[in-house]
Amino acid sequence: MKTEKAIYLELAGIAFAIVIALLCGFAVILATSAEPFTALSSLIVDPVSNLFNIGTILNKAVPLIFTGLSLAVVFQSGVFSMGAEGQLYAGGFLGALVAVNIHGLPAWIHFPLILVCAMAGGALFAGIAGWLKAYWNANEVVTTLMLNFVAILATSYFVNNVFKDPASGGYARMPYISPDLLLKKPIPGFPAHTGFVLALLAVVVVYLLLYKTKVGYELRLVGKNSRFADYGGIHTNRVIISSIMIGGALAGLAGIVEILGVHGTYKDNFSAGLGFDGIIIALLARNHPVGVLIAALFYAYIQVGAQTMQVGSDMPREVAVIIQVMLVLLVSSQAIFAFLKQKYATRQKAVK
Amino acid sequence: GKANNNTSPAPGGSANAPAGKKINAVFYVNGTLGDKGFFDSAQRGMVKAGKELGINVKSVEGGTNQADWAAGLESLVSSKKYDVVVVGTSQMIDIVKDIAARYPDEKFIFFDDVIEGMPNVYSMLYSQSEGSFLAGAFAALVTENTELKAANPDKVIGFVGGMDIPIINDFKAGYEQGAHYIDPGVKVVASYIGDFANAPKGKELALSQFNTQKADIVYQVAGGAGLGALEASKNVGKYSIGVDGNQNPLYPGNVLTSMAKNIDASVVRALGLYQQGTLAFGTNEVLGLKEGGIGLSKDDLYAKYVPKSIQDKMTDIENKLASGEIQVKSILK
Amino acid sequence: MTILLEMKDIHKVYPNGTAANRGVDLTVYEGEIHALVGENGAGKSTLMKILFGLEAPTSGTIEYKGKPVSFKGPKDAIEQGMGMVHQHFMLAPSLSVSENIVLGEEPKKGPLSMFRDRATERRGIVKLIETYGLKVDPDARVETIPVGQKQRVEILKVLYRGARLIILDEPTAVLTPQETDELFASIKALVGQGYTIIFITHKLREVMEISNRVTVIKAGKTIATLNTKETNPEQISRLMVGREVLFRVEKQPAEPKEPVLSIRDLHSVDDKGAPALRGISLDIRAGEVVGIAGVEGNGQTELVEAITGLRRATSGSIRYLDKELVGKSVANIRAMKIGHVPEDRQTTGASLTSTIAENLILDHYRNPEFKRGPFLNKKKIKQFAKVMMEIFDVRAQNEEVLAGSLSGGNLQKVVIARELSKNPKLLIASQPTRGVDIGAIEFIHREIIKRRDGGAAVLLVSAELSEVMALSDRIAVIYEGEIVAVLDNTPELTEENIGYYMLGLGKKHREKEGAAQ
Amino acid sequence: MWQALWTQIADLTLIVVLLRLMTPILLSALGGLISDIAGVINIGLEGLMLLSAFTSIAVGAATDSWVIGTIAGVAASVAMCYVMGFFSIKLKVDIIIAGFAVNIFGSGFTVFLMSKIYGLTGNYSPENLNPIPNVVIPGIQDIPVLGKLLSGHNLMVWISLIAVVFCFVLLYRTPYGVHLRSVGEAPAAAKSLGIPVGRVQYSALAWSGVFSGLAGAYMSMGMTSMFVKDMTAGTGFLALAVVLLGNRNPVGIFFGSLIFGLASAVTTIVQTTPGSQVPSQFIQMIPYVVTIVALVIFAVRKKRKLLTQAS
Ligand SMILES: Nc1ncnc2c1ncn2[C@@H]1O[C@H](COP(=O)(O)OP(=O)(O)OP(=O)(O)O)[C@@H](O)[C@H]1O
Ligand SMILES: Nc1ncnc2c1ncn2[C@@H]1O[C@H](COP(=O)(O)OP(=O)(O)OP(=O)(O)O)[C@@H](O)[C@H]1O
Ligand SMILES: [Mg+2]
Ligand SMILES: [Mg+2]
Repeated sequence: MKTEKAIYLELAGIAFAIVIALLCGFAVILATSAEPFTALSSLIVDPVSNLFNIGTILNKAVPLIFTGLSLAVVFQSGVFSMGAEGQLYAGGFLGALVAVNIHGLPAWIHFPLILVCAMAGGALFAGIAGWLKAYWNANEVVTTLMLNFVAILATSYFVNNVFKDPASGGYARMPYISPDLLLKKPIPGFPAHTGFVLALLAVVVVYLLLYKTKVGYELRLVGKNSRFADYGGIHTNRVIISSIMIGGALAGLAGIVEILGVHGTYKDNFSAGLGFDGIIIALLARNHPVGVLIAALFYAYIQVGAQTMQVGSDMPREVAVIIQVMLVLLVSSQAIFAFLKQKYATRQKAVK
Repeated sequence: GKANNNTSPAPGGSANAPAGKKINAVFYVNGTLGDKGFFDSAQRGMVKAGKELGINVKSVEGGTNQADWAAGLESLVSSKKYDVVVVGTSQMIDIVKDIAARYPDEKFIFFDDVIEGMPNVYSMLYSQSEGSFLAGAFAALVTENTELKAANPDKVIGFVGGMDIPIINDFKAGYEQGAHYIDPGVKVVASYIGDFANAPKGKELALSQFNTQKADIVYQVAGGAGLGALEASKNVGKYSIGVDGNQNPLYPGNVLTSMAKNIDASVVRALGLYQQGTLAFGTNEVLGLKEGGIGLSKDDLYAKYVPKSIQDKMTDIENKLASGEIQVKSILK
Repeated sequence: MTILLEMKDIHKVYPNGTAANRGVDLTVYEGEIHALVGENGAGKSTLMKILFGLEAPTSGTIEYKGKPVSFKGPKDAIEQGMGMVHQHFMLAPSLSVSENIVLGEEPKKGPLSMFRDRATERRGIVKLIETYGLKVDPDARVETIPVGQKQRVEILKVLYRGARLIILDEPTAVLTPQETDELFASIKALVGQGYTIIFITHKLREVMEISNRVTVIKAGKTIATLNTKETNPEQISRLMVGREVLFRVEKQPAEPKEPVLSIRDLHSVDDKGAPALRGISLDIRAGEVVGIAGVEGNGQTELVEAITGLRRATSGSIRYLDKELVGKSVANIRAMKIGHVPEDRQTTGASLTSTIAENLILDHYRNPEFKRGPFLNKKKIKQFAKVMMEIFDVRAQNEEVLAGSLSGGNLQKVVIARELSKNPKLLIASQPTRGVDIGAIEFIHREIIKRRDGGAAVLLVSAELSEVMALSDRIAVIYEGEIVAVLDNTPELTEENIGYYMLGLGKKHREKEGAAQ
Repeated sequence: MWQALWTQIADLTLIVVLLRLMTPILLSALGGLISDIAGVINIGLEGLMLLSAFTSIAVGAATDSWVIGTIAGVAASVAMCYVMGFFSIKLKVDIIIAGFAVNIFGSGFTVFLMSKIYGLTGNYSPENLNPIPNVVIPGIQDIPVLGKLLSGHNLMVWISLIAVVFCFVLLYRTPYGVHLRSVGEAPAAAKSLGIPVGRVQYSALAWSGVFSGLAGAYMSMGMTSMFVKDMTAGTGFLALAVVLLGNRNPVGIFFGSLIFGLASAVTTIVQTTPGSQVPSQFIQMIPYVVTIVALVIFAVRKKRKLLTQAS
């Protein structure tokens, strides 16, 4: 769809933004660090300097890819949901319940069943907001923000009181999930778990869904112009509900993959804002699945960078976070891209 | 008190501090510093150890995302830059077990819970239920006291927790046992804030306990949010009990005492033993009242504001706890 | 004649690389009405935006009142006494009429002139409305008033700021003939008072009627400036399009066959719940064009929406071939070979941020032919879009271009292409040529007649009485939600005849009797 | 439980608690409203409040003046808004991303400052702070019902109520308010009349900074006398919800905050009533569920009103 030139231009824009962001970050580092070069290299180089950190980046990117996809789907249908966080809890919870409490199934049935239940949990919970929007005209920003609290509190109650592993001590969790159901780390010495493969698969599936299927066509049309969709005979309410539910299913997957890949079981409060990070990822990616993959990797990279910088230099966590914010802001600056495009366009004209 | 082999050199764990070389110790915070209690206390210990023992110390904050912790800790361990890693909380048990098994040459000092059977891990548990028992007894004595002018005749005491989760409820259970030890008729009102940051809400809950439930004293176990509860006691001229560190000076005369976990002292002690090569890796200790792991903060302010009768009674109870005459049940394990 | 404005060799390249103006010259005399014409996308609006300071020219000079000017923004232009009525409404829908008019130049009062002086504001506006005879309720919220009044608000905005040079960018595109007449009367009155007008339109009749001189732009360049008196529509159109344009629709007499659509006693309500259709009965037969004539707002929109399933009928029946349409979903109805060109292509007829291909497959994406397994068949869709663009002469780089970047005429061709691509047995065309250039109008009219001759039934709704008369075989006049007359379109029928019924002065109805059978 | 609730309604404690709880939400929601009206919805309210909460108490303690402290807090928050405006208006960063960035920044930077200035990382409670005073009205104070209803509230409670009126006047009775609305709704139209769209949007963001600045100052110097890291704990997001719940106008927002505040006050009472069988997590849900229900009721009523208006 895009010409090769446009893609190069976009890449040049990203490179340009990153350079500026790094310059800004460097200024902050110079102002606050006694060893600016060490700090900078521990921010930029350390995250990719060894297999361990690279694996960590991949692992961190996995849930972000899922929540990013979740929100990309929802945003594409013109719904501004902030509910991935709650859906992630709901889905992760249901998936974990199935993982922990069903015994005797062969793993090749049990594992997909867990994923399906997590998706169902996320989707059904998301469906509440969808239903409220489609049939009760209730603004989705409000309902999803509120439902997040409901999901977090409700799952917290259940894991603390009903499904708690008696051996879990001060912080509640469910009993550990049997190791053959967990996501493996197939390469020795490389901490990345196979969730990344699932995430890549999800990117492909969502891409196909959005751009190659009837459902995706309807969904995007409703997002772009719902009056046109109505006119074309598309049931916009149904489409809105299904897009929110697809988003919920993806958020549920984010939760269960994080559980199966990192935590080993459902732990109270395990997400720490993955659903909100997903909003940033989706917006950075301009709601495109492939963009989500790149944005999530980028975001994970700078998060790991913030950590390695803290370890490898005298920078406190907060400064690392500030640099992280700068990077995100500048990379998402449309003006920089427009500026480059215009430069390019006028040069083309001058050449002619 | 149920300490086990805390002085004899460990049989399995070789406590080999590299002779002559400066020791590099790192504290991995599974959260962020600044709770003015738990992690900060450990951090104080690190700083103190750095100064007093002359070892290199560093702290790394892992942030509140649980998913980062395993990788965060492992990146420290695998860097081989540090001789010993200090890390704590029951949320880290499984992670530490896993990493300690894979890096058998690395040493771990673990605080605030028990890790058994790892030859390169030394762990310390503070008996928070014992400490909270003392707080409960203290609170019951305050509400029944006639010397303290703000104490009313109602036998009600308050508890403000961060979240309704087992670790907090363990404090609560100890608190209730202590109160009922003094007088089974004392009523304990418990409320939860929902997080550990929302100080205004902590204050509002405490105010409500004071004003409408007629509580005289509130015990807060809510990190930063709990500071709001302490302030509430000052605003209405009632009493409160701090937690984790000595919070008495925050509102002198209102915060009558604090249930302190002496994590700092225990960390310094452990690092000191490690330096001397005598730390018993592979073992664990429960640091209760007797071992100085926990206790009520008895500073000048305590002496000044707490009636003599209560002070005496508390000393009496502490002795009984230390001797094992009083047994506190923990809801954990 | 003194020269008021001179624009010389204006060039404009948009940031995306489109060269909209490539050397335009324009000279405007004081006190004249200067018409600016050209095909869709010729660069008229761009030129005016440059004049008004909304866009910066890439190169070129502007002299105003003998002095070179360069405006940094509209504020400068307004200060110099210019005013512009834009092609698309520039109104804030939830603000009131008077708030929109005074926006940016509100009368103030109170300490430090902090507050709005609503009394003065109101007085001023009432006076303005009286002076120029542009009737509109100053307190109404703009979103609640009809388009004609919105256009008046736009003109009032300009007058309120004391503009002497007024730019009108296609002001008549959305107006009914009556409203156009009223507007022209106001314009003439303004010129009488010494105002100067630049007037953009696609309707050469209007050019001839009102302008003193006319400048023709083609592909971003000035082709000619002519005195209106010394030219004629044929010459202008030849300059614009580069070939002869037929103004009369060539068609043979209709050969109507069996009825395709039979509407009986149809009732429905508008968006606010007020009755909009009060017992419509109408037959349309295969092979004929039935035009709906009527003053806008008499139920045309609701009638079309009721037939196409977008609006629920409260009672009555709509029979299409042997099926009942009332109660069916839009999707069902669209699947029955009913084509619908909606009146607003920007909001309803197209998705501007989707590609041309995506716009074209609206009816076909469910079709197994366009699928491959669970997926849409990209290749097939591409091929289909290419063919459609070819047949309907849609001018764009390729089928992946966003619909929103097409000119009005080309966008309308996309809509028509889509609706005709399913070979409709019934074609409902609402305002099919609104705002498109004469070349495109000719093309669209020819397509409609071609379908009729191919045996389709056509329902045409248009605010242009001349269009209705040019295309229709029978004309149904709608008044207050009722069909008050159905007239055969014989050569003897005049606009006055129809106008008589449009104003609700008489009734003459055939299908009523049919309904009674 | 019911009895406790009833006593507190009867002795007006509920109202007092309600006013305290709704003030920060009301103030920051008004800030969110103005930015939203101008088409630059500010998701960063949370971060702004934190920034102001810290700045105001730090300056307030240093100067021993709550007035200077509050002004400093508001100034810090407004300055942040200009930075946010630079990124979103000038550099065209998505306004939502910019807002999230402000939230992350506000949380991190306050802790950073605290550790640089005081060597503390979690919370800061100055020894002698002169907090924002309570307004005791001499004559009325002793009248039984009226006294408790009108006297003894924090000054900021009154300011927040005045702010509702202020916003109403600002939006509907000043030229600037009309500019704000036009810029949010039809920026092209505003631009075509020479209204500096960018500047108006900057100013709208600045207003959101003023109000969230006041809210932040109230949290650290009125509701409490301390700064605790992340002490806003989601208030900014609740405020955003209230903007929409209140149908994007000042009066609606007042009622929206009232509903939320009432639900929170009731929750507080229920939570401190011993012997409740309902688990704490479900009690904590009350305000959120009430908000959803209120939203649905409003939406349904609005729809019905639209229909009845016409016929
Ligand atoms: N903002 C813009 N950015 C890029 N290209 C533009 C922009 N506005 C107009 N164009 C392009 O500039 C060309 C001239 O457009 P312009 O609006 O001046 O045409 P016009 O003569 O007014 O047409 P119409 O009769 O349809 O109104 C078109 O090709 C159009 O696509
Ligand atoms: N940012 C843009 N990029 C590309 N093309 C644009 C842009 N903005 C406007 N255009 C195109 O410029 C041309 C002229 O725009 P304008 O706003 O005058 O509408 P139009 O489509 O010509 O209107 P009408 O339907 O009344 O003829 C159109 O083709 C429009 O789609
Ligand atoms: Mg134009
Ligand atoms: Mg046009």
